[in-house]
Parts: sequence; C-alpha cells; structure tokens
Amino acid sequence: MNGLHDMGGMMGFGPIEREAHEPVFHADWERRMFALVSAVGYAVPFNDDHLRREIERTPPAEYLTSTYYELWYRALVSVLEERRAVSREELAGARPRPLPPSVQIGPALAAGKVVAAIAAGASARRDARVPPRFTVGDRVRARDLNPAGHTRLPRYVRGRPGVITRDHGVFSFNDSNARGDGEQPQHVHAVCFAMRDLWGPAASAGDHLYLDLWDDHLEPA
Amino acid sequence: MNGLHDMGGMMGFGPIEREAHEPVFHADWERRMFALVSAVGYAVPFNDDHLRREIERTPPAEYLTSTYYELWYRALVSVLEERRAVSREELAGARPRPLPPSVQIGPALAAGKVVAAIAAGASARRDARVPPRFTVGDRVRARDLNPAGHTRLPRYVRGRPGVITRDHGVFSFNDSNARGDGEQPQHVHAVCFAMRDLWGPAASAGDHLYLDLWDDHLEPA
Amino acid sequence: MSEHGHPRRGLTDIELKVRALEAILTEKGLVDPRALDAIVEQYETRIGPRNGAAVVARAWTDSAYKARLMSDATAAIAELGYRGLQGENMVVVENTATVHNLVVCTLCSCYPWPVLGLPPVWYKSAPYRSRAVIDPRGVLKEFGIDLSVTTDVRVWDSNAELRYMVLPMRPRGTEGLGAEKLAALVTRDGMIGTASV
Amino acid sequence: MSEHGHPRRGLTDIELKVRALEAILTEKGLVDPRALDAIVEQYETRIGPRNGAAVVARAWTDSAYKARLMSDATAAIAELGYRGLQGENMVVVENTATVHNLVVCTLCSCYPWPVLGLPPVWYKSAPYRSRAVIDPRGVLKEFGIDLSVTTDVRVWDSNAELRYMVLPMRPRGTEGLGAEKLAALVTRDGMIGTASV
Repeated sequence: MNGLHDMGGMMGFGPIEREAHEPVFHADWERRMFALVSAVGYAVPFNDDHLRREIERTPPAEYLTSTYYELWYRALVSVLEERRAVSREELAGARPRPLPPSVQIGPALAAGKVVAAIAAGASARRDARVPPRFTVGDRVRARDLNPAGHTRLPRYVRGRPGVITRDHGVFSFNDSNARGDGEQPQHVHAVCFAMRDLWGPAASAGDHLYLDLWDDHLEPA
Repeated sequence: MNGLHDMGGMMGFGPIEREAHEPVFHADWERRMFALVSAVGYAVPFNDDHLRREIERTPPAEYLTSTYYELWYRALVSVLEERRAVSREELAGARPRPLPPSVQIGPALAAGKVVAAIAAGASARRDARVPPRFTVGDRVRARDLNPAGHTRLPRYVRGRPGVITRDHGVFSFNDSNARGDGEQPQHVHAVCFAMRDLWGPAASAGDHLYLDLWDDHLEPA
Repeated sequence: MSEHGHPRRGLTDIELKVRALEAILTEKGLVDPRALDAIVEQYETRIGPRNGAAVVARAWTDSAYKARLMSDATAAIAELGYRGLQGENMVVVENTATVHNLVVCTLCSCYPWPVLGLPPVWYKSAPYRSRAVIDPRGVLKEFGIDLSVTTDVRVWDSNAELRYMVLPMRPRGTEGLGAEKLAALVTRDGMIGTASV
Repeated sequence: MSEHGHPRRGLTDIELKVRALEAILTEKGLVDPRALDAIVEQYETRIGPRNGAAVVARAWTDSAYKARLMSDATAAIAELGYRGLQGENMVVVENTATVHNLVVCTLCSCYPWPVLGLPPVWYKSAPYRSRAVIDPRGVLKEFGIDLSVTTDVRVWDSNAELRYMVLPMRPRGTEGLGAEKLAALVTRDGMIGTASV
C-alpha cells in the first residue's frame, strides 16, 4: 500500500528529536503493550507481516499523531479480532466469552519459557529449495508494483536500476503472507542503488542505498 | 518539497466523501478568509506561489487535520508576517502598529473595483520571448529533482518518460518565484505519460496522465 | 485535510482569529470590508457551474463555437462573459465514445473558477487528490461511472497555470433541445469528469 | 508518529485499554501476566546496546572473530551469546576511512534487538525514517557528524528480514586497551551509524 508509512524520501517532518534519557519504555502501559504483542503470538497464530499490515491501515492523521505503542495496540486488536480471539464487545467491557472453536490456539507462553523463546527467535528464513532468479552482479530494476496491500518494496526505489550485491538465501515473502496468499518462499537479495539513480544529480556521486528485496520485487534491467 | 501535499498515488485516505448540499462556504469565517486572501494581494504584493509554499510548510499532522480555510489562514499570516505587514503581537491582541516603511503597499482593493479585478485575473503568462526547449512530439523525461522548496513537479512522474503534446507558451516559473529567485519565464508543455509508465503493468494500457510541466522540469528521454 | 468542510476543532478559535486578522488589515488600510463582501457575493451568486454549463450547451449546439473552444478555450469562454481569476488560461478537453477525461489537482486545489466556481470539498480532499491519478477507474466507479475497457481514461493533473474543464458528451435524445434546456442538463461533476454529463 | 514517546492524548484512555486487553487475554488463557513481566525484564535489563558493544570490541581485538562476523554475523554474534527475536538474520557493515554506514527502516522500525535492544524513539520517528535515505549527510550533520566529500555513504534500509549493525572504526589511541575498556567506548548510535563510535 502506498501509505504514509512508506515515507522514505519525504520532507517536512521537522528535525530529528532526541530524548534526554531515552528510557526503554515511557510508562507502564508501554511495557505491557510491548509484552502483549511479544507474547500473544505464541498462543494465537499471527506474525509481524499481519501486524505491520494493520499498522499501515491506520488512517494517516491517526498514524501521525499516535505514539508507537498506541499503533501497536490498534494493530494487535485488529489482528486478534480478525482471528476471533477477542471482540469489540469484550474490549468495551462485556464479559469475555469463550473462544470460538474455529480459533486454533496454542498454550500461553509460560514465564519460564520466555528467555528461551526470545533466544529461539522466529526466523523468516525457509529451507525450501528455490532457485534464485538473480545472482550477484546482475543489473536489476525494482518493479513498478503498487499493491493495495502490504509490501516491503518502498515507493522510492520503484522503477529504479540497481545491482545485486548479495544473495541472503530463501525467506518467506512478507507481501504474499500479509495478504493471506501463503509464504511463497523465495530468495532475498541485497540490491545496491546509486543515490543519483534514486534522487537525481544533486545526490553525492559516491553514495549508495542498499535495500533487501525479494525475487518478486525485481526484474532484469 | 517532497511534502505530504504531494499526494498523487498515495493510498489509505479512505473513500471520497461528498457533502449533501455542498455550500460554497460552510461558515461566515470561511467567507471572510476566502475574501481576505483574494483581496489583500492587491495591497501587499504576494501571489499564489508564496501562498502554496506556506501551505506546504504546514506540519503534516496539522495539514491532515485542518480544514481548507484553516490552512489558508495559516499560510496568509505567514506571508503577511514575512512582508512585515502584520506581526504575531498584533495577531495576539496588541494594538496594530503602523506599517514599516520597508513594506511596499498599494491601496486596498476598493469594493467598486472587485468585479473588474476578478475579471482581469492575474495570469502567470508572460510576454518574454523565450525559445522552447522542446516541441510537440518530443520524447522527454521528468527530471529527478527533489528541491527543499516549492515545486510543481509531483513526485509520481519524476524519472518517468512522456511525450510533449502541446506547448502552452511562456509562463512565470512557480518553483523559482516561490523561492525568491524571480519569475524565470519559460515554456510550459502538456506532457502525456502512459499510466503503465507511471504505475506499472497493472495499469490499463490505454489510460494516460497529462501534466503541464515547465522546461526546467524536463530533459530529453 | 479534513474531508469535511466543517472544522473539527472549536469554531470559536478560528472565527476569532479570522476576525482579528480582518480587523488589523482593515485598520492598516490593506483591505476594505466592503470589498470582502463584494468578493463573497461574486462567488456565492455569480460565479459558479451555471457558467460552465452555458459554455457546454453552446458547444453542443454551435459547431463553430465548439471549434473555437477546443482551439482557444480562454477566448471562447470569454465570448460568453466568463473570464478572470483561476481561469486566465483555460483548456477544454472533450469526452467521446472512446475517451473519458478526469480533472484533478494532486498538489493543492487548482480549479477553473470562472466556469465552475469554487471547488467542492471532495475535490480538495486527500482521498480524491491521492487516488485520481493512480486509480481513476476506481474513483469513477465511486462516482457511479463504470467505464468499459474500450474507453480510455485521460487524467489531467492541473498543477501548473492551465485550468481544465471537461466537455461532456451530449446525451442521446436531446436533439430537439435548445441551449438553455441543454445547459440545465449539465452538472458540475460532468465538467470535472466525475459524472457523464 | 509523534516524535515523542509520550502520548499526546490522555494517558488514562490508553492505559485503561491496554489493561482491559491484558485482562481479557489472560482470562482466555492466551497470555500469562508473569510471562509479560519476564519479557519486559529481558528488554529493560538484559538485551541492550552493551551486547552490541561487546561484539564490536571483540571484532576490534580479534581479527579472526572479525572475519567470521563479516562473513556470517548471526553465527559470530551467537558465539557471544546474543541471538533471537529481531536478530535471527544479522548483517554487520564496517565503517572505514572512506565508507560510512547508516541504518534505517523507512517502512516501520526494524532494528537488531539482540545486539542493540529496542530502538530509541527517534529511530522510529517520521523525521529520521523519511530523511535518512534522501539526505543522509544532512541527517548525520544533525547528529554531529560532518562527513568529508571523500567519504562515501552507504544507507541500509532494513525493511526485509535482515537486521543490520554498523561496526564503527576503532578510535585512534586505543591500541593499549582491552576488549572490556573498548566496549565502554562504543555507543548505541555508533552501531546505528549516527555516531562515529
């Protein structure tokens, strides 16, 4: 989606404001919100692709005026409602109802398993044997895709030429997974773009932008 | 400026909401605000380029949550302050002070001259003899310009190929005039872009986008 | 920008601010309140889409006029007495059986005031400005126009100093009507391109 | 997104909402409040930029380790015990006399948690995300780094499943220092690319 979240290259947001003490969390509700998002995925199946899709669906004015964990709240509720794990009525104060049998639920993450779960991670790397469509050194072009849903192809590189500098291996494809079309595992490549090919002759000649893109984001140049 | 105002091609703003009765103005302050912007330019020299530049400088969240004439208020005050025709102190309630002699002021537009002034317009067309850099049929490319100031070259065409379909003649150049670099009169051309060259193969093959661009926005393809 | 013309924040605040601004500019001799009244009166009662409708009806009934309109719209529109601010340099684009035109201003709110008056709120809104250039067929569908695949869309993003008006197709079965009755059929949206006529 | 971590709207509203959500999910058996406590504890006390600083110091003092870090960062970082969520697939990029690296996530807030902890508010903010890719030298200047024209900038927009950490240049005059003292010199911003070290 060509949403406001896709803000690479935009201007006018003002100076970068740094906090004095930079606490990890600013209030207890931020702690709980972060932990809820981290924990509930072990019981109700969803992943970052779904969460990001919901964050990107936030109406633009709300996106700009919300704090980070307010956006997380909004997105988590959407994902959980979609999976019928919670309902608006419950959130508005009605007594929690039992989960409908259609929701596949694992057990809640136990406190004793937190350290191991964090260390295990949740890699999107896949073992699938998929031949890469490009190899290091290939000249490519980011495709002109403008999907209505979630994509990891930012607007500012679309149609622009670059060079493959590294093959990272096979990963689940965020774009297809977020729209419910499965993981479609494929190679992810580091693509190097000359800043001048992105922003014109005013950019410094030696500066470059590196972006990891999936095979489906690319075409031969 | 690659600001939020440059929103062609963005998604996520929701459906187009049409009002039931569509009054020209929704409140008396809108009437006065529209008329103030229309009238004061006859006494204090500024034009639409300056007004647009100020509207585009509105912080993005404010831009999205303001109504149209609220943005006009903000922009007009900025332009008038820049010209020292009003001050923040006066706007905050201090007694109006005489205008400083540095401000060149014509007489206020008289009520009896309103109809003639509207009919006369304020064309940006200029008589200057400037040779056109392109002619009808030329294949061109919108330049990759990313100025920090006002520009009439939208992001969504930059770097994209098109064809000149009409030479509109010589006009004052909004971009240079807004940044205080003078009118730099030059030809404005209608440029035809295939939608597929802007948005990729998902666009309809026969659909086209027409945009009027100044010579300085274009380079040979 | 809000999709609504109505301010979301308190009316009082902006009302007071605009009043203060008018008072200061009046005291300094930079505006004349009676001139403000006269400007408002023009755009509320004189300058509106009835002007454009008269142009369209004339073009439908007078082929020589239509030829002049298509080659020099500013002059042809001035023949009917419509001219001036935000219409100093006009272009008219014609809908046909195979071409549908749609006008937008993605960067702000450029609009041909002498023939259409001031733009409606939706024309100035983010949803219209953002989508008209990337999804014109979707936008047209929201306005009730389901274009066939054999009709090509031309979107005119009028950010520069030209102002655009669409000449809609004359409806079938109107052969017997005169210019005045034809003008009554023409809608403002038809001249933006978001209605058929 | 607000540039500040502090909510602009009333704290009470979002506090109540988050409490209600936790209560419902707890009652349904989908989360365990003690697990939430344990998660917060990890990110407030165990997982932070000291981890990354240890990696950097090791690389500065052990050329074989540095070689492993550059060729397989995930495995080399795991040697020091750092791994897991948002660091499953790591890449380390090295600053040199002629190359300066800068990491950003324009689309959201991707960041290498196991080595740097959770990102600061500015990293997630619109001003940083929007400008890092189009004006990296201007951004660096705001952070106090005035790059010479002979230094090339590499910006890493880490939107995909790889997470990036910068290996800063070892400061001059630190030849005698051991890994622990070197680690104390390494800042979080140095590993994002918005500080020299």
